[in-house]
Amino acid sequence: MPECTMIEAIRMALSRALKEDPDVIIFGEDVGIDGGVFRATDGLTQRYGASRVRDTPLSETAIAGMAVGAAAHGLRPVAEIQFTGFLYPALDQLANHASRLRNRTRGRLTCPLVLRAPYGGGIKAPEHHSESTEAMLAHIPGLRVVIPSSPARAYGLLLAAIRDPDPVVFFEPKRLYRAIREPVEDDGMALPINKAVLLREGADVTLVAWGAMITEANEAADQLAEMGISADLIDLASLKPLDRGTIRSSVEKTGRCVIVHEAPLTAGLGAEIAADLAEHCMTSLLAPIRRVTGFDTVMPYFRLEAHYMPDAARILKAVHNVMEFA
Amino acid sequence: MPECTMIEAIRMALSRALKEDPDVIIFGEDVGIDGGVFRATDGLTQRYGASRVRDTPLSETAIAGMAVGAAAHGLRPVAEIQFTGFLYPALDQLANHASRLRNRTRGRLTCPLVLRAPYGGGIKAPEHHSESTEAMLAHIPGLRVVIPSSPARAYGLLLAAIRDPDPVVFFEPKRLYRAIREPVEDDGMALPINKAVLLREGADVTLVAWGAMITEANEAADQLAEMGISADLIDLASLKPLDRGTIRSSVEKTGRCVIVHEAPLTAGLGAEIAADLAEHCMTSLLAPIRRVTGFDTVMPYFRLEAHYMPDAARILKAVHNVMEFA
Amino acid sequence: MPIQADHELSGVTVFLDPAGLPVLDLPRFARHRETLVALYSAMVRTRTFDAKAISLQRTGRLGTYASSLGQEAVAVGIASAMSDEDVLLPSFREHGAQLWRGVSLEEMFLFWGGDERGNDFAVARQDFPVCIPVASQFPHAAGVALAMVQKGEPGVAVAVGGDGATSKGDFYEALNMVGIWTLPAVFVIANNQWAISVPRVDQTRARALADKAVAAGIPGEQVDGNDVIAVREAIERALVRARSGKGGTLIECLTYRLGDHTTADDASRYRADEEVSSHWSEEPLVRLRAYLVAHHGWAKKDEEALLHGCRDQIEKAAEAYLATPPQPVRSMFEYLYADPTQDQAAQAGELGDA
Amino acid sequence: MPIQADHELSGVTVFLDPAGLPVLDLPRFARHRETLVALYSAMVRTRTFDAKAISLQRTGRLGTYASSLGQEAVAVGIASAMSDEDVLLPSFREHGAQLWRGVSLEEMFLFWGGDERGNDFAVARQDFPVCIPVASQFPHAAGVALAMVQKGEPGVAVAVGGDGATSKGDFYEALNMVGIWTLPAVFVIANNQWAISVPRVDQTRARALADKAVAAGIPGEQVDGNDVIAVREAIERALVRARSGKGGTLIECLTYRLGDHTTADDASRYRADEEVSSHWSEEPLVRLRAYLVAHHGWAKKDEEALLHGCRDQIEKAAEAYLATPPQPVRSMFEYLYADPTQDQAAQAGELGDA
Ligand SMILES: Cc1ncc(C[n+]2csc(CCOP(=O)(O)OP(=O)(O)O)c2C)c(N)n1
Ligand SMILES: Cc1ncc(C[n+]2csc(CCOP(=O)(O)OP(=O)(O)O)c2C)c(N)n1
Ligand SMILES: [Mg+2]
Ligand SMILES: [Mg+2]
Repeated sequence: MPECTMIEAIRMALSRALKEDPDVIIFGEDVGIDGGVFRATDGLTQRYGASRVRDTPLSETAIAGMAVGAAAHGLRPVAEIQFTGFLYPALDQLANHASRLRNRTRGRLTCPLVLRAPYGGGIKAPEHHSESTEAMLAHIPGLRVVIPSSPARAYGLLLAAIRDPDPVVFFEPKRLYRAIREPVEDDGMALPINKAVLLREGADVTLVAWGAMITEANEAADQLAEMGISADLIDLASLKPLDRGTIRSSVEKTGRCVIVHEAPLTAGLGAEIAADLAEHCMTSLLAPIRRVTGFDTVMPYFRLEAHYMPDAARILKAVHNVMEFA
Repeated sequence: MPECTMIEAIRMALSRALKEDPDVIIFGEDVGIDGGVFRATDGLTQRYGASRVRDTPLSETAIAGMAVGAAAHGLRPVAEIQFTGFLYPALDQLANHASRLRNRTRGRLTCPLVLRAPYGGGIKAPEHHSESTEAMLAHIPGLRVVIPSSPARAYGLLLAAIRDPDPVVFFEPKRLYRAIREPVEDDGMALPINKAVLLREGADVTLVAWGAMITEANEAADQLAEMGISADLIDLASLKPLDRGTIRSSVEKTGRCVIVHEAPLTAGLGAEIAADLAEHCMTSLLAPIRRVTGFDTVMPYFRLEAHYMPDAARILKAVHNVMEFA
Repeated sequence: MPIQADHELSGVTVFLDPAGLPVLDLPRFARHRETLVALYSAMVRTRTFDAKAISLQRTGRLGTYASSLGQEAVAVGIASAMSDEDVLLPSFREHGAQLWRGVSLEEMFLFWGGDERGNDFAVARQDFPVCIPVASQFPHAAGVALAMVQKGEPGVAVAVGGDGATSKGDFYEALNMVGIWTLPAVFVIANNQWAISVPRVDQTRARALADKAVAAGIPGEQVDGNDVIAVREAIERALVRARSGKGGTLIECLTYRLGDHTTADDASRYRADEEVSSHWSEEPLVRLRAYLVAHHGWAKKDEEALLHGCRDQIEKAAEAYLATPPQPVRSMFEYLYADPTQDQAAQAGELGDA
Repeated sequence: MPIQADHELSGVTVFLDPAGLPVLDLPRFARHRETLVALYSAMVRTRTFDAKAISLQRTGRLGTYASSLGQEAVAVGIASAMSDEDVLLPSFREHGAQLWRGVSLEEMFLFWGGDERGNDFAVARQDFPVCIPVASQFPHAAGVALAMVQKGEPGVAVAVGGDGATSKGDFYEALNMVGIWTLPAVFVIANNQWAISVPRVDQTRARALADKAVAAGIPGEQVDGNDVIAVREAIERALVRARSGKGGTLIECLTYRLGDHTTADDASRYRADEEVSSHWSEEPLVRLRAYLVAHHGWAKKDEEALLHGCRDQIEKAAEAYLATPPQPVRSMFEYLYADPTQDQAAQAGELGDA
């Protein structure tokens, strides 16, 4: 089985989707001959034609709005927003239309679109290129929000997103685009987009993370293992709707939970997870639920970026803190 | 002291701000001769001139962006977005600019703007006219988010928002615009916009709410009192930054907490409050933290709206649930 | 050496003047009595619906309602030019277009009565529901048109918005997309001179809203929006053009909002009665009726039969609407996703047996 | 009777052709050697800065950088026409304008080196920092202009964006605001023919980007953006117009991006080398140098002194930048609000002693 990076896995999934379903269409800024600024669509316009892999003008609002219209009229648009920081102009269409069209028309018109965007920090990018806005999107009823953390999951989740009958926001942790290689079979098998993934099993503490934070959490778990502390590591993968069951079961077992995300603390998605546990698993909790997150400030320009991003050291500190709680 | 409604109190505060500071300027759709669709600016353009109270074209993005530019260049713009449902096109300017300008320039340029918008449901309005998006905004570092729940607080908080050196999103629960009257002195006294308000004191349970949900929570507290259960009722008032201290102290005292908001449950601001308590007040908690919120679905068209909105009955149910927890 | 908007406005297309006198040779379709009667009847039906909707709202039996009084020719003109395979993307004031397309009176009442079932059109199933966020329907239309191109369908996407809508970025971005991809889309502006309280002159300094087409490199034109013949003729031309692969057109229909913005509005706060009354002389029904009387023997009894028929139909639809029980409360969870989620199941539980 | 964009383009303003031959009488300011040398020197300085920035980036000592190679005349032309009381709102490719306005080389390096202190300009304190979200600076400019009007200041807000920026709704909404309120704002489009990999023809079907002014009812014009004299002359006219209360102007500067989009881009993926080399013959430095040589005795030694001076200055600034220690980590909390919040205090605590 070929080893590949996340960006290659994404390209493979996009290519397969274009091949298997003539209604799939890709559009966005620079997705054509340039192949996307991260090369997610490299070679696709050459292979499937410029009418199926289309460069758009610089118009995020229209990209999202066109995706809604095209989806409602029978296409399966996979639109790209070049960076999550430029997604805001698309929010109106996502919140006021994409997420509601099925409901508004009692199922008559639907909106099977995917909006992909490179997401998160960690690559020393310029201002506005490192945003983590998943919590805002996860608040919107009717959307799905999916974030892969490995090449294989990127492949399977993206295929699922494209085939899903409802609108999916698919955030790709750009820091992982080329950081990991793993075997990915181009077998067209989708992964479920309503399930979190238990990446490692343990007994003492539950770590919940997604995207690039999985790498940090995993490293923390390795180090904890050396200290004799074993962790469940849950990759949320699908953030909306949230797979509350998997998280609850784990915490009912371990009694301790540390949640990790890059986005700022306040009203981040970690809050929802902690709140859910506080409501439903209170009696299982042996220690307070800790969140290790980006700070409640704008991510600093890249010279200080590393100090903003949660890392294994901060996770370890939090885990020790919950382990020591008595 | 004259009794007035919330809409009158808001108008009074706007009028005072225009009078006391020549840099204050109001703009938005229909804020001029029409006085705003809810009449918040009624008479102001006549009184202060069409150059200070200005009708704009139908352009939410530009309204927000202009407010940023005008604020950075020395005005104190108070811009109106006609309904929170039409705020999405303004989000790019709020998240990418208003909230960051001070930080980006190390304090050289600042952004003392206020963005007002009628907020929330409960008036049987058409589609897209009843949104509660405070959690999305409260996630953005650098913004302030304020929601009054009574005429007097609307007056004092709005004055504070206008005088504040940073950008403030001011959401006005439209259901309360004309629902309550109370004495409001036009004395120019601002209320703090970093403090929650303890509206009533009790011993058994803490109720946290904001906006129109204060009315429901208060009614629930009345009924609880009759049953011999006494509640702390906290009006959050300032949602961002969050006054965690007031909430924690209360819950440390009562050991029980029910949070109420209109917005959908998942990733709503209630999650942040519950998460904070789960992290910091765990040992004080005598029962799980419950959230009584809008459901994770689009608010139904108004024929069923009442079934979507939290009310005293649902709050009572949750309180009984936490009281009975053993 | 500034570029100014120095091109000549080519003039406003009009066939019937306010008095119903033809000022140009009528287009072919307008030579048939049947067609003209159908157009007139649709406008009358629309206006009758409007009156009923307002009275239901005033008596607390309908929600906030946006009257199309005075603008019937725009809506009917648009829809009457369209084919079944076309898709209509209306704003909230094109009742006449929706009715012509086959949306039922009862569905219309349901929608304005706060019931999603009003959007589950039994016919015109590809048409979009009313769009409340101003101008956000224009990008949808570009997307529908794109889908039509990709699928090789012969249809055209027809989006309608107001004068206010032309100030929004999404209108412009979508117009530009239509230009760049030569999409089969027609954008219609129902310029009724007001966006709530903001008059047309305070919306933009562009000389004509149709001029905005220049920014996207597509043709734009102005028509008399109170002349249903002119509207239909212009839309037909634009549809033919789009269908033949030549791309989109922007059409500005000059009309006037004779009523309040909605039932929640009081237009007397911001515009003079005289202005309104002066526009009554230009409204669309009078002129077509005058023409029908003069040229096609439209008689008093025809008029009465029509009015009576409309009222009857509309009363029946209103009764059916009023008799329709609300949806079950749980319906609020049933159409959000194709498959209900775990959260929703849990939350639906909270509703108890409602 | 469609309205087409049938007005004549009034032609592109140009004074010096690519060979440096005057094709029109030069404007008054361009008759002074001093002025021309200042313009030329600023362009050379900009290009030298550019080369240094790229080399720092290539060696890992600067972040992703957007070169302005070939576009120096746009930036310098704009800034040289502006007064101190005006406000510049640049995109990310107007290094030459920022430098002319007084932003220091060291500040520029700091910004592109990922340090917010680079935006705390010691002079030009009202100017905006570089705007990364494309086109979002245009509404700011409308707001700055509005503030100037309200405060009775004589300034003009000058915003600059690329050809790609003209497709965004915020550009259009802001342009419309400038029109409607007759604001003292000049919107400049640096049309370098590419938006990353998307060529101008795929950005819009509008014949000229300057034509988009028609949609807002304000004047638009095209100038040769490789002729610094033409840029400055046009901006000056627009500034005079704005200052005299006549409102805004849209100016499209036709230029060419000779380099990659940024250091993260590889333009050879999407455009032919021949296209690029053909544009080298039109670049802005050559023609002004030729004119200076022919008419103002600009000698080899002048050129060498200039180059040497620029390099020297820039090397020194780069050294100072490289020697600047990062800000304390806690600085990330210190500028968000006027008064730090409780949350921030708690979170700053997590940073420990960093
Ligand atoms: C984006 C947005 N902003 C504001 C509103 C509130 N609003 C509803 S209709 C309207 C005016 C619309 O004017 P126009 O486009 O001319 O259409 P008309 O109502 O005249 O038919 C406004 C401001 C809205 N629905 N959507
Ligand atoms: C809103 C937004 N979308 C996308 C991007 C990513 N991006 C940065 S520059 C650019 C192209 C800009 O083209 P143009 O406006 O012509 O300016 P140029 O780069 O040519 O100077 C894009 C797509 C962005 N910065 N902002
Ligand atoms: Mg209108
Ligand atoms: Mg460009």
